[in-house]
Amino acid sequence: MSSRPRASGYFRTDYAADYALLGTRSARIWVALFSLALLLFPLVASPFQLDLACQVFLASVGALSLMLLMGYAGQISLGHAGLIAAGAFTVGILFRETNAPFWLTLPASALVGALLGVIFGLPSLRLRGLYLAVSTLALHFVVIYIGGEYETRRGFSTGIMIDPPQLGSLSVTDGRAWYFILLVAAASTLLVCLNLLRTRSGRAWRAIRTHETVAETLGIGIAAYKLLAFVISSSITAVAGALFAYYRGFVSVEAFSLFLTIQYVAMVIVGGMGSLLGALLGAAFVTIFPYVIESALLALPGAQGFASMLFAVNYAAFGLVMILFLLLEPLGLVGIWRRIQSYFLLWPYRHRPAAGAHQ
Amino acid sequence: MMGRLLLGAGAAALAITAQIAAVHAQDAYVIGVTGALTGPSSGTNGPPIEGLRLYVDRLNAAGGINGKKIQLNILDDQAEPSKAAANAKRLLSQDNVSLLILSSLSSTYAPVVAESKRANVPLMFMGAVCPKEVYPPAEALQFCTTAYAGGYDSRATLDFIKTAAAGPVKLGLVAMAIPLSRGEIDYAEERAKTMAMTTVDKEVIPPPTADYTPFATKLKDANANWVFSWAPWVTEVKTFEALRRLDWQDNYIAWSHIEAEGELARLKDGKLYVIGANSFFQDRLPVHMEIADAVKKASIRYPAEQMTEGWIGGLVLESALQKAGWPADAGKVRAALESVSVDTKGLRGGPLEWSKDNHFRARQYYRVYRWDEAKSAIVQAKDWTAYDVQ
Amino acid sequence: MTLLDVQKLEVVYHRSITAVQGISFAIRAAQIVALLGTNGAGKTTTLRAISGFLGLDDARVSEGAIVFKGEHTENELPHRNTARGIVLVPERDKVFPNLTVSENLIAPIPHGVTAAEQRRRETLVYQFFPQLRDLRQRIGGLLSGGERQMLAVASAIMCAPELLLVDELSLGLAPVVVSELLQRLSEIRRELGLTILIVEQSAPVALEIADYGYVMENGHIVLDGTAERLRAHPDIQEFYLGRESGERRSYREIKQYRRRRRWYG
Amino acid sequence: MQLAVNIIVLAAIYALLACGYVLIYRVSRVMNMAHGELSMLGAYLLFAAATVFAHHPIPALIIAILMSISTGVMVYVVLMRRMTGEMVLAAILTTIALGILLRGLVVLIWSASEQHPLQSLGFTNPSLAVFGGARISTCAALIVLMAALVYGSLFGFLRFGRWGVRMRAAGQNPLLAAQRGINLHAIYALAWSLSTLTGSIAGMLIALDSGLDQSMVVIGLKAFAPALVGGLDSLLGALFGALIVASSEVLAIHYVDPLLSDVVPFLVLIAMLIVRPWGLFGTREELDRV
Repeated sequence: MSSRPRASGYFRTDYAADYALLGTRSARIWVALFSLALLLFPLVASPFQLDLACQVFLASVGALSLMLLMGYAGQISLGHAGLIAAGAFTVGILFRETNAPFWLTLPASALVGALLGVIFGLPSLRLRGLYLAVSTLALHFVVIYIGGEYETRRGFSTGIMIDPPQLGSLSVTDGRAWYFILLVAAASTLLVCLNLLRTRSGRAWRAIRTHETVAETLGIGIAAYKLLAFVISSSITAVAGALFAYYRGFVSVEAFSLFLTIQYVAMVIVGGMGSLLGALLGAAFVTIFPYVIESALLALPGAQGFASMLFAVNYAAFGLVMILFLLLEPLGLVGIWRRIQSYFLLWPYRHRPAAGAHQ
Repeated sequence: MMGRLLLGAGAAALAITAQIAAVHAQDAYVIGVTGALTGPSSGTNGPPIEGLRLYVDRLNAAGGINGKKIQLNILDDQAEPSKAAANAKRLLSQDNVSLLILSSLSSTYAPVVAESKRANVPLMFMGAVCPKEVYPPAEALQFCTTAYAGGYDSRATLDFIKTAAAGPVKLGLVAMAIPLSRGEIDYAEERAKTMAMTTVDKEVIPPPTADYTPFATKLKDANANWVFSWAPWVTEVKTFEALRRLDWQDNYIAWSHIEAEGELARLKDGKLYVIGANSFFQDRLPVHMEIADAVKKASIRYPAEQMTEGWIGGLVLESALQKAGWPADAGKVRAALESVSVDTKGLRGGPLEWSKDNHFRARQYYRVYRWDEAKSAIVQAKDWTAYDVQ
Repeated sequence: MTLLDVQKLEVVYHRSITAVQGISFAIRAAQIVALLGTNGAGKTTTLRAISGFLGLDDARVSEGAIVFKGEHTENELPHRNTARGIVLVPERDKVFPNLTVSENLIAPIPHGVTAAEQRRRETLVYQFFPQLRDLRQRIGGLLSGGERQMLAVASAIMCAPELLLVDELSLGLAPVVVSELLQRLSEIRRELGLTILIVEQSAPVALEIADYGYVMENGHIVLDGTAERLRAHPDIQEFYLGRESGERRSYREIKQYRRRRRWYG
Repeated sequence: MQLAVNIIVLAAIYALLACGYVLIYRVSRVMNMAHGELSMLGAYLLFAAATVFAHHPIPALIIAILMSISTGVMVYVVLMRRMTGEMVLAAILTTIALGILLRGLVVLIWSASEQHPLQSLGFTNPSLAVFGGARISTCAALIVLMAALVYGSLFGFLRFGRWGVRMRAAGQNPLLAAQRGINLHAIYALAWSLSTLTGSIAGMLIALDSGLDQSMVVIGLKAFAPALVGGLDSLLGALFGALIVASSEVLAIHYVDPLLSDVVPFLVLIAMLIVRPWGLFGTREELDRV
């Protein structure tokens, strides 16, 4: 799994070491430093930056689950936005109809996600690649249609409003509180994924991804594992949707357009297929990129003068960057990251040892 | 390899400029605007923002208000709720604007309203349909300058049909498949019942449609002799054209969006009525001239008649800020808005007046235009009719 | 005159595995040359190197030269080589399954070729393979192995090659079919003056029509000579033609022994 | 009667758009998610040409068509050529990205408000009476004719034309095709230009019939339902798929609920994927191919 070059002199002496999440001392130190930085961030950040961070965390949850499905189990899905919508609407509907608290709605949406996962997964038993992608896409439209019908029939013409979740007596509205909640959510998702990938099913998924028939001959129950992949990924995604609903305080179909799916797929690709780190990097990049472009454009002299054009530019730029990544950096951000990393590790040598050079 | 370097360099450059971008204007009124400048509804929501900008630029050129310039921070939300929410947060928390202006799809209202409440900063809808909250009793923080508004529009339209129609009215209704439009059309259906009109058919049309004929066919088969459409302009006009292609010769009345004046001239159809609250440029009032040459100078990409909404927004903003004085925080601006009374110089049927519990307007004026084949010009089918808002 | 000249050719897969280790040989015009050897000897790799088909499975000519009619063609794109006149009849996937036989024949004709020329070639092909004429409207996927092989050779000839490369002609075909095909090949050579390089595992097949043969093992040419000489050669007799001679030695032994002979002798 | 006409018109629109998907898919196994945008671009090119050559429709049309063809070629040469050999998903994503880029550019150049190439060409679009009191607009009739024409010529081209045969060959077995001296890049470029051409024709006609704005994209997206229902690698399939989807959509509007019209295509698609994943006329092994 890990193709990272290690400083020389590091050997794994037992299997425990093989299973350890953080191999080296340095790795532990880095992670510790990074998490410290994450914890301190809210103290310095402006509310807007906090909001961005929260968006990134939300995106990471979704991206991780999609990476699980696409990057590891190798099942293409274009129904991601549909699943997020499903999670969000579960919260919205439950809250509106039964006024249920979040500790009920979250599991509920996870459950709905799992069920939908089965439905989304069923085509994968017969279909592959493109056809699978399209069938999931079709399901996306169906979910959105149902959601939209509920919205109009109940007359929530400007979306379903949701009160912030109640922790005991106080209700979570403060940006910082949300920051930590979503941080925890993202982190735990990451841990779940990491551990899943080290289990039998994780290995089975990789086998299926690399070569389905061979995997089958090795005695792996393709159908079961495919479905499992869909179920797990979908329920995580639905939870992400639920969190989104609570964070934004509302649900409406327009928020879950096809563009959202595209963004998530972009995260997975731009981040780097088959790498959880990639999913995180991708989530951060895709979420923040538009704002960076925007402020960059607005920084230009007299920008406001022709604002409407600038935003068209912004819109186009997103497409352009995606193309550039696909053309020039198929390994995605994680590829760049690894190159830098190995550059420093292997310095002054320019090439890494052949073993495990490519994953 | 080269490409990779470029990628890296580009990213770095962007990051830096992003830092520079986060500057605040010291002594100026900072107003935040978020709207659909790109994306599906940009055709309707973009021009008002342009118009506002045009007006404000002229103000600044003339020395601003109370000797202070106005700084508009415009952000694009692509008619996406989450983008709108982020924009609002940014404008409120980072640029700490004293007034938030929204021109976008109704789906973006909820998050933006939530943000404005959280920050206790007034929110003005401009060029985006007025939400119920601005009607008396109005929500403290929400105001609306937009011409069109649920409820009153249908009322005015149906009244007009009543007066214009010779025989019994067989009404056909057309909505776009977005919650807002559907809601209004349902309301119209209800009201039509009370006015002894029979609703023969109601079409709810999904936004992107390859061919409107199937829907038109149903309206025709139901042989409606009046069709009323309250939806984004695309749906209104394309349904109408489809009906005409089916050789349906009866009357069609649609809400007069900013595109209407240009479109009437394009379609040249005597039985197509548009009802609205904004006057057309063919009236050639001084204010129209003023706007027109302002547009010419600034080389705006939209035709002048689409600037009206933004211009009115500008008028309101000007008088509000004048009242608020300097320095004006959100509270002062809100207080000022509550007592705003703007002479619309003929852009509307009358002044736009707000009070403590009415953030819509005291009276809403409607006027109906149509194309006159004989004169081959746009004429008034019905002059201003006022509706008291209570 | 030599049509194809391979000098110290070295082919490397995935930048690490050397499949062909510096072989040299030359083919004179209008010759039929056989390249013999067991699995993994590097025959097919050599063939692909000549036809320019290495790029696809991440292999490349790292050393040496392939000179066709005085032009260097190492690491050249396949369709360019075909235009030059080097055409390959691959080992498998040799016909377009969903095209009819006649379409299979038309497909490869380069644009610029006149209709008349096209018709000429078609008649030529049908005269070599009369069976195909009857199968003209049959879908390529429904042909029998032998018919397929014929169609493959036929459509190769439609490209008007000068050097025809045939990979494993006899693979999975009944002996009778094979001998017929061989006959056709030698006819074609006679009529069109083609040069043919066939790669074979079964030496008898190859040596039946070849003028000259090379024996490859582990990426080296270990033996070469005229067909008669090879047929007479004891090692060939023993390991390719499978005749008994003295006590049987294991295959690996003989390899070692042959190496030694080449190195020390 | 009118119903039948509506069905035929819609089917023609879908068919014209769908064949673009098929053309590209069968040679390169790539689903071109930017097809909608490319059609829209074609329509805008017509609009641009029309504004330049005001009231000289013929040159305008010719220019627009030539431009759209070259657009297709450029898309391949500049972009998709690099994606050959990459994994399918990456290629698809590239097309998606291309779509986003195009949408942005279109707004940038022509602004978001609706345009009417018909006026700028100086045409009118009177409605014609056809059998049984049904009516059809001239442009709609043109769409139907065009669909028939395009499909007719495509069938002819693929069956008898030398390049057509090469195209099919390349689609079935690229390796062998290359061995036989077929220049794959030329073939792919050809496929892209053809698909862009047909898409643009559809786009132009729709724009002429009922104005031009961003919604064109979604129409293009909806058109891949027919392509899949028919089987992605079969033109005939696309034709039938278009008919099926169109009729189910129109009937749903007329008898069930107009709201269904934008889910119906996908419902049909799902049904087809359950019953017969490789589509009506698709070849079965396509499933494992992608």
